[in-house]
Amino acid sequence: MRVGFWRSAGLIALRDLRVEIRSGEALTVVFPFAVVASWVAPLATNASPLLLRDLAAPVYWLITLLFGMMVVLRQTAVETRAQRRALALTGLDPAARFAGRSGASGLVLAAVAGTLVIPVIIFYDYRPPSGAWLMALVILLAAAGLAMLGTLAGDVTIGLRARTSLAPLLMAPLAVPLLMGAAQSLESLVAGKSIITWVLVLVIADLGLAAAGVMSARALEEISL
Amino acid sequence: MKSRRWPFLMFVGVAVLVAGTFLVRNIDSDLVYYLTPREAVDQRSDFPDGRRFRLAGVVVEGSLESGSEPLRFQVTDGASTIPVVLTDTPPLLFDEDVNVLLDGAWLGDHYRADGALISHDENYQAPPVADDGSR
Amino acid sequence: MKKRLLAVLSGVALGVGLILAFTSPPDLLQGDFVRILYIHVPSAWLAFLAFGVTAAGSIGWLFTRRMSWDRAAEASAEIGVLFTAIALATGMIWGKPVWGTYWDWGDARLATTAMMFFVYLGYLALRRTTTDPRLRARRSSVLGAVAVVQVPLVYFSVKLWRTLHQGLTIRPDGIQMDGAMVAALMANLAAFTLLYATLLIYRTALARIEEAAASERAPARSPVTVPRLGEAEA
Amino acid sequence: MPIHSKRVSRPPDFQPVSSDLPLVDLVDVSVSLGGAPVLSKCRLTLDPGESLGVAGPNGAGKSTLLGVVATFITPTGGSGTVLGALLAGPRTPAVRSQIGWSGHLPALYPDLTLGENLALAARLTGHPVSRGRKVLTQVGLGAAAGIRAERCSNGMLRRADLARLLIGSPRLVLLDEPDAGLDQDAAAIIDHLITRTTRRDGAVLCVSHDAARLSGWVDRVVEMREGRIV
Repeated sequence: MRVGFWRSAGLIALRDLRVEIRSGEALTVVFPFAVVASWVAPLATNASPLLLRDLAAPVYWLITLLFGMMVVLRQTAVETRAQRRALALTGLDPAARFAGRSGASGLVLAAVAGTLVIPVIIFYDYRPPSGAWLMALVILLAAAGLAMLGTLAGDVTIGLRARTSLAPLLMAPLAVPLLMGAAQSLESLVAGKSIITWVLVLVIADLGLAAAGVMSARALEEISL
Repeated sequence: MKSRRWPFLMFVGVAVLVAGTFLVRNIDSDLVYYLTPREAVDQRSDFPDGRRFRLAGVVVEGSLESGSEPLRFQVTDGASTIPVVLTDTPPLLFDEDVNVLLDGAWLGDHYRADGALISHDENYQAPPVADDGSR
Repeated sequence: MKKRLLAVLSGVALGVGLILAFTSPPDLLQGDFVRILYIHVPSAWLAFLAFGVTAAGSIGWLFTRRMSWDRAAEASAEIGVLFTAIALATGMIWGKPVWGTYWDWGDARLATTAMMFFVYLGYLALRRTTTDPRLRARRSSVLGAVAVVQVPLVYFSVKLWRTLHQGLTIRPDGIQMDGAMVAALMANLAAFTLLYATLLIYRTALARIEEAAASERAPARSPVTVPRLGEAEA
Repeated sequence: MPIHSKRVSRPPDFQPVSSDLPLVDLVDVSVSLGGAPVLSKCRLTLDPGESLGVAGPNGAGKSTLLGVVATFITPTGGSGTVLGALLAGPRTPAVRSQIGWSGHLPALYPDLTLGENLALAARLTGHPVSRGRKVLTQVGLGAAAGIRAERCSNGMLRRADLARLLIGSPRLVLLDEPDAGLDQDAAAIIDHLITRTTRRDGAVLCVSHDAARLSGWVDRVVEMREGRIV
């Protein structure tokens, strides 16, 4: 009576999404906080409108990274050891758990990042590129990568008191390829150039993270029990 | 446990290899850390006056106008040569026949730079030995 | 005893390296500034070597669960971070007079090296947070095994992208360098490698002592005893 | 990307451990944390149909022992098998689905209702959602299925946590202070769980500080002191 990989991953993702919707932390806390951050930056620098427009994309991705980490790491923070142990005893494949948790975090993160485009357009007079679905694809790929990275960083630091600062420290430098891929593809999109190269960077980073997550799932589960 | 993962990992490995080779060939032209004089001339229409880009080349021997303020010289990559006006003070080792990396934009027929860096190549040479054996 | 011999040997080698660094000819273009190369390049090489050993130690631990693998991984990572910092610092010091700047944001070699530095700093921070050696090994071995993918990226960055940083001097088609300079560089590379071996051996020995001391300090009996409420009040 | 293809090489999950082989067999198992011994040279055998209680004061290592048997904690010394699989061996994860465990903190998600909690546990083990509802009714929480776990009393949470173990029929049931916070009616759940398991040739390991309480549930009680079974 074993449950298949994708099915159990789906169940875990569903659980995380349900918890997220119930607690509403991403929507009512993290997102407003991100909007405030995007509003504070121009206020503090008193930059000219032209400079602001140039700043829009980097600020957007920086905020997405920082607040994305909050969203993703929260997911691992709320799980207790008893819950993880009970989950392991259902015979759940640790890799399926990784997939499910990353999937749910990725969706929440993509939603937050997607909505954050609006305040950036308002505050920075940002002109988004015309290919809206391409932009959505880029955001989705970046969100998936950040989610997997965050799940990994969260699992490595599970149960540590210093985890709230340690996990971002581990995560931020490794997020560089993702941020570069995402920022450069949007820039190329605005400039009307082909974005295939940078989308590929994102895809490779995502695949690499997926492989790392699947391979290390067993070893990381050991820590969490 | 491991045996059923390997098709997935193989797939990832192959995908990364294929995409990686593609990237190595393309990422350079996309990232545009700098343009060579030839590329700058070819892509003149993409970079209107005032649109910043970096330009790298060799300072043409004999082109450096001594005493001029701002500094005027020409850079080349062998294929194209561009006249440059540099408004900033140049680095210590700035001279004719060195590789420079300039920060600036087109202005009419010349490149107006407000920053210059020297880039060395990977070749190291000792100074020629004089006839009397001293360097 | 062997440890001490190695230490003496690397000390002598460093001395020879230093003498060669100062007696080798100046560069035609850079003049005496080129001498910083004899610290910069060996430091960078040690960083690559050290992180490679960290990865090997991590993977070794994951397969064998023998603590000596983990100790080697940790010691090597510490040395690697130290020498990455030296490579970055000497690079910046060298960059100012020679390039005209300490740091350039567009340069892929600089960016990837800094990223590598921060990731291994995180690795060391992760180790600091756990005191139990086995738990510590479990946590850090995953990161140690994964993080090594950056090493080839840093090394080949000058080949993959256009950089301000010069390309590879030592290439399959020959060494692009004056003979006396090559001798000085090779001497320093060898000396630094010996230094690495010395530091690694001493650091792993120290880690072994630390672990033994920690288990000696640990209470041999249960920390919970019968409450003695009457005594406290009397 | 077939991460998961049908596994042919994998042994069946409900491997018939032959009835004369012990379900749990620990030989001189030791666990130390940061150099301090928590368990030292524990020997423990559990045969099919057997129920064993472990009594001892706080800090004696009871929960650690339970964690070792549940495959959560890797022993630092000694060896042993659980359901035929070597401890910390490659097959330990495969036997996990046959182990039922209830720790001293309930493993429920506060943001989910009791019904959703049990439904998740049921679906992850391949049971229909209705199974979750059924076991909740069994432990007397049928009317509480719609209440979020964070709003439930400690006793309700304990009942719901024990209901998890009723979803399937684990061959090995591990209980850590199961009666904490339970009323007289609810204590019968533990009784039911234990007799159900032993009658099906499973085994039960129950840990408590209260030896007298234990002897009411299990066949045999051993005592633990300072990490040793005495």
